[in-house]
Amino acid sequence: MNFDPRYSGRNFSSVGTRPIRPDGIDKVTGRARYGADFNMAGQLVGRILRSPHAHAVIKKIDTSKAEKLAGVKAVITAKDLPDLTDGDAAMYDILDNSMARTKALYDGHAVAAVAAIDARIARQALKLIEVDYEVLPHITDVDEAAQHHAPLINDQIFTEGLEEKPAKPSNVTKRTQFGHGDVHKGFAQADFIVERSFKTEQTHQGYIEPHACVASVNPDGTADLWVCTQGHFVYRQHCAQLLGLEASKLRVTSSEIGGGFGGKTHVWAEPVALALSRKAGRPVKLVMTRDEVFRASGPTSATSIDVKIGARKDGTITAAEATLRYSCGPYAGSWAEIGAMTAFACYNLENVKTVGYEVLVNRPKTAAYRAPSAPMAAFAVESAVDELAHELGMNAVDFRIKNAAQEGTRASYGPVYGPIGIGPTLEAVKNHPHMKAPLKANQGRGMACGFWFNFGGQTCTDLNIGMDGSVSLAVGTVDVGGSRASLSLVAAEELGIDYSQVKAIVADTSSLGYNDMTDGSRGTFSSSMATISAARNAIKILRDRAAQMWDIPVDDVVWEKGHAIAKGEKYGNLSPLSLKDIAAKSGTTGGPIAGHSELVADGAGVSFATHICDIEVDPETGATRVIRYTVVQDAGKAVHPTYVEGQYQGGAAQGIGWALNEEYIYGKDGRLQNAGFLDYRIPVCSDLPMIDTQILEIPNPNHPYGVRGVGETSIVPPLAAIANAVSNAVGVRMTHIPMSPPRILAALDAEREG
Amino acid sequence: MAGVAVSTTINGDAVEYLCQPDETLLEVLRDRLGLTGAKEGCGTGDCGACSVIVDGRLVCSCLVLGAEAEGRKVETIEGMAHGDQLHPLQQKFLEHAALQCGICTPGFLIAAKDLLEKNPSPTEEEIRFGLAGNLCRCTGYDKIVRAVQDAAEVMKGA
Amino acid sequence: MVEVTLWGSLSAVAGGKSRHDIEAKDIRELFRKLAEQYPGIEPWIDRGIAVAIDGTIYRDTWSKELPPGAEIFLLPRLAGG
Amino acid sequence: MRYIRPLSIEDAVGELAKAVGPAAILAGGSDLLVRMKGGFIEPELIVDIKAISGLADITQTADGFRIGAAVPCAVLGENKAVRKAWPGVVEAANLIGSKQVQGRCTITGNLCNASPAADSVPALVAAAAKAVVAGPSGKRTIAVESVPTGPGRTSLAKGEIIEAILLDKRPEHAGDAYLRFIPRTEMDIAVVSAGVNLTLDDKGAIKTARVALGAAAPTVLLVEEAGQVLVGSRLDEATLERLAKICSGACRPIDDKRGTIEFRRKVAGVLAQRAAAIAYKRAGGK
Repeated sequence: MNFDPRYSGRNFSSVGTRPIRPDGIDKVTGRARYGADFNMAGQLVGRILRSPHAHAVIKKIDTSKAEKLAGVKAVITAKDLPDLTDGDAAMYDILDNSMARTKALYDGHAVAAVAAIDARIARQALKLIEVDYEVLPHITDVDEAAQHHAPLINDQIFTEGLEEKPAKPSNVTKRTQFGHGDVHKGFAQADFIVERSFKTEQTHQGYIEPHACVASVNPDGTADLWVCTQGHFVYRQHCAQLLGLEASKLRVTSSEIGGGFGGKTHVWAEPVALALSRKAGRPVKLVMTRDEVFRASGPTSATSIDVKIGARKDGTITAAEATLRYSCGPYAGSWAEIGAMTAFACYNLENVKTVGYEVLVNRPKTAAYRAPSAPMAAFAVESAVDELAHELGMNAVDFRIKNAAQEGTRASYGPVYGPIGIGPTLEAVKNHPHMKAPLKANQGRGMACGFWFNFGGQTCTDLNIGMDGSVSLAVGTVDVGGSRASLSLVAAEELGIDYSQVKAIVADTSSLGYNDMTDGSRGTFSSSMATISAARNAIKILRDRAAQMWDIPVDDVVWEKGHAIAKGEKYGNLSPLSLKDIAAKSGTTGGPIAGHSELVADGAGVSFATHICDIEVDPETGATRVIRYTVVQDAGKAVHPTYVEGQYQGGAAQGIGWALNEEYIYGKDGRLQNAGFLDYRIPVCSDLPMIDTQILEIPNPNHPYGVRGVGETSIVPPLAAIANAVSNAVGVRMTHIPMSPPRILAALDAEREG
Repeated sequence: MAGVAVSTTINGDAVEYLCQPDETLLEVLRDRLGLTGAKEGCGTGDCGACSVIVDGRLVCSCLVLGAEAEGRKVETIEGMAHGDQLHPLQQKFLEHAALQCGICTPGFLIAAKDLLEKNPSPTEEEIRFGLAGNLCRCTGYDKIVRAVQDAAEVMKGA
Repeated sequence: MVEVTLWGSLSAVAGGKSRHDIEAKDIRELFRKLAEQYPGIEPWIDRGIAVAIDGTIYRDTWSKELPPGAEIFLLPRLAGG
Repeated sequence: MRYIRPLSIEDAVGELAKAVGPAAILAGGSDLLVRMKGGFIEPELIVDIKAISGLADITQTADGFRIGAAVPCAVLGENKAVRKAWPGVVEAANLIGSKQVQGRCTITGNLCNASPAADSVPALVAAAAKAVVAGPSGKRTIAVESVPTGPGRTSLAKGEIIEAILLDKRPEHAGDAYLRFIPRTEMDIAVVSAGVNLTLDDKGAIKTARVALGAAAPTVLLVEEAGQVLVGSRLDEATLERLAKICSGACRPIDDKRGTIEFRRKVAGVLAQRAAAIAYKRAGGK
């Protein structure tokens, strides 16, 4: 633990360049292998039977007919996945979500599964499984579910976090509170107060690759799992625990991942595939259909948020308050809590209070989605901030600059900020040509800010130097958006060699120590720290080997620009030894040369972004069109700027979809109406303009290169930026996301009539 | 269910297979022929990840029956490069980082190839509408459009 | 001695007080002493508490020292996407 | 399940007529395969009509155009003569699905799928297109609007196949147009749509007019009153107002995942106005 993670200013030679990614060629030739692209000898096809009811007691499941169908090799129900969670409530929820135990809790909840010799027989077998349901009243709306009279989803849950333990169970699982100061006092000092309620509908991460895995359990208790995941080590722990396997005997290999965005951070069908394989005695491939992906994986919370902000005439915010209700699906979560923490994180507030309520509904288990919970809170807060600026007669950017948090500000969620980028992003936006570009009729401009914490976490990396001087870097954080390129750059930088000499791979769970998953924008931050540490460890060995080759004390050897250099005039005749030279002799100087690193990458730097958006609205139809979009975000240090831009653009595009058209639509029967890409409308190419980006680099003091996470913050501002743009275009404040054409037209008609 | 015997041409090679009457071309390519470059993102023609070209027409292979390929010429991502020479679109996708997770990439490349063959000098709008049948959730399409624009320039010069 | 601030919900299980003076040299000792004083905190620690030291958030480094006079703030450990 | 590819329409009709279980006609397959995948139909027999001679052809006749049932919309869109004569029909056909779907889907399939939201159908109805039906008892020619009878249901009898769609030859001063509303710019099913077909007299006044609405009722609606209100006008503002009002009033829409009753009513009128303006301009009106 003598690794020093502190930032030290330096000139980079590799970091900050834009080389081609190491996994690129496989991906443009179709050779890259994703979850569904892998097969094993004797493999069966797994399929899952799902509840057609939003809420129902499972009275009886008769699988006998399915078992008798020729070609069916295993049929399982919850009985085949006994509860081994030992009081671990979060794992129990994951187990119950994988296979319903006593109740189906949402439309699409798994109730049984089959493994058969082909997909046709498997589908046929599902039809032969008879499930006797007792249908219960259901609830899918977050506000209605929080009411006292709402049907109870789990009668064992009593609201946590209240002053007194409640006497009756509730769908509200938890109340959380953040803030400081005295908001009553603050509002009393305000000259202007804006108070509004907002709603956002549930969205899905919308990764193009459905969940897919191949599971193989052997009679000796060893097992293999090939799977698309954001964290194969986490999947190993989950699966080992749920199936009673020894973790070290379950090897999990992460395939290439076709998008995750938070949706592949815990197991869904993988325990089912393993249980099927165990019962059938053969490998089982289980791939979700798109319909299953929407009905039974992923989605984010639907929310209902009340915001109140007051300011003095001079533009100083005196108090800010928010109450946030987030849906969790049928299992307890901490989604409103994150919303409550992030809501006012951009501002320097003397008096602030946020309260979050977690609400159970008969919808799929809420999963993380890129800066989970932050976009909805930012939508509500940034809409109200914009409105308050209008009431004050202040420019929306200037108003935010006046109230922006800075180094030393107490964050609304508690701690005091170090060096942060909200002020600089706002200044950059103020000076951006986009802000001055003229607008035409029916067009409006909006801007908004966003915040995300960024995470670090447990990380383990191996750096092996081949005898030819090439470097293989084995990391344990799944590459979701180009991190193998970034980490190769970091290794090259630290070793002082060329990028082309480094090849990074994602190692399986048996080849490397534990790694937390790629979430919270931690992939590049954490693994680059471990890579730097591993490279520095390797350099120690390289220096030692050079010293041996020269037969001089190792303390006289320094490492510069990829070479060992003998320090001092007495060694004037010793020409530097390159990494290649030393590697070539490694067999006789002590064997293989490697650097390893196991660390907890902590101290991730918080990240801020400000977005600008121009929207055109057709006042006769409510149709919207994004005309121009600009992202300004602090990266700390952009290791591979092209992929940083890609993260900014991708997050903005997802936010645009969320703001305008994406939503889960449930029928009165509690069934999902739009479980496909036809009617769950993610943006298509022709919906979007080019997305301009501006990368700011305010170094994170807790990373040697100043790196912060960049993956998530970009999805936080768009909902609000677009809502502000639409509101400015049509002159009506939009308070319900998505702002689909029917909602915009209805708002316009209400305004015209009233 | 009676199997259908099919003789077809895939990426220039004569191929024969037996498939079920309701089996899609995508299933045949992936599960029978080991050509897993075409991906199933939806199975309903909404995402374009399974795009292939059949007799010069861009199609979703999930919406074509394997039996329909009889006597046709099928082009897939596996046949896009010539030997070790990448197609200019493949090269430009790499240079522009027009992919993040890469699952949509084979479909985009096939669709873009079809687009440029029919329209060698597309405007940005023509590219955007031409590729609207291919969903990408990672990139926001910006770098994809730029890569196609750049490839079009290169291909015109070639 | 360090002054530790707990977030709203956690203070509810710590005698309703958000500020506590505690003699602790690192995060591990801080958690231990808090749990001794307020047993209700224990399940929260098990579920995960992050510690902000002068604004930098630590989630797993329990050996992290708490410098005298530092600003110590306890936060829930979060999920990301 | 059997898959067959007959070479003549007679064989196809014969196979369909004698089929015992559910049978399906496969042209482009862009609806059929989706319904099979979803388990909504499990045909015993799939009759691929693409090898039947003449079905993949567009022919220009003395009376107009004959568009074979297996002509993909992409091919239709590449036909300059049809595009010039019936731009509204062609633009409607070219709005169905993506480029990938365009390479497969057909206007005949679009018609027979009998979705009230089918893109090409309002344009075909406005164009007074006809369908040539081949069946066990011979051939007949019917108006396209008589084909769909409700969502997913048609008036075709067992064994009957539509082998072609007929479009009339265009007189001087004629124009048609089709507009649909979708939330995105591509890939969506029409929330509501309008097709307008006009002919003008020598002075630029509207001589004949047909207006059809999509996704506004269980089947595509031919709004005769809307056509009547246009006749004699030069599309002045008052006429357009009345057109919108009539179209909105004629709608019998539903609330669903794609739109609300109010939205569809209102936007049906807006689209009818806009499509009329385009058709009028195409017909040479000013």
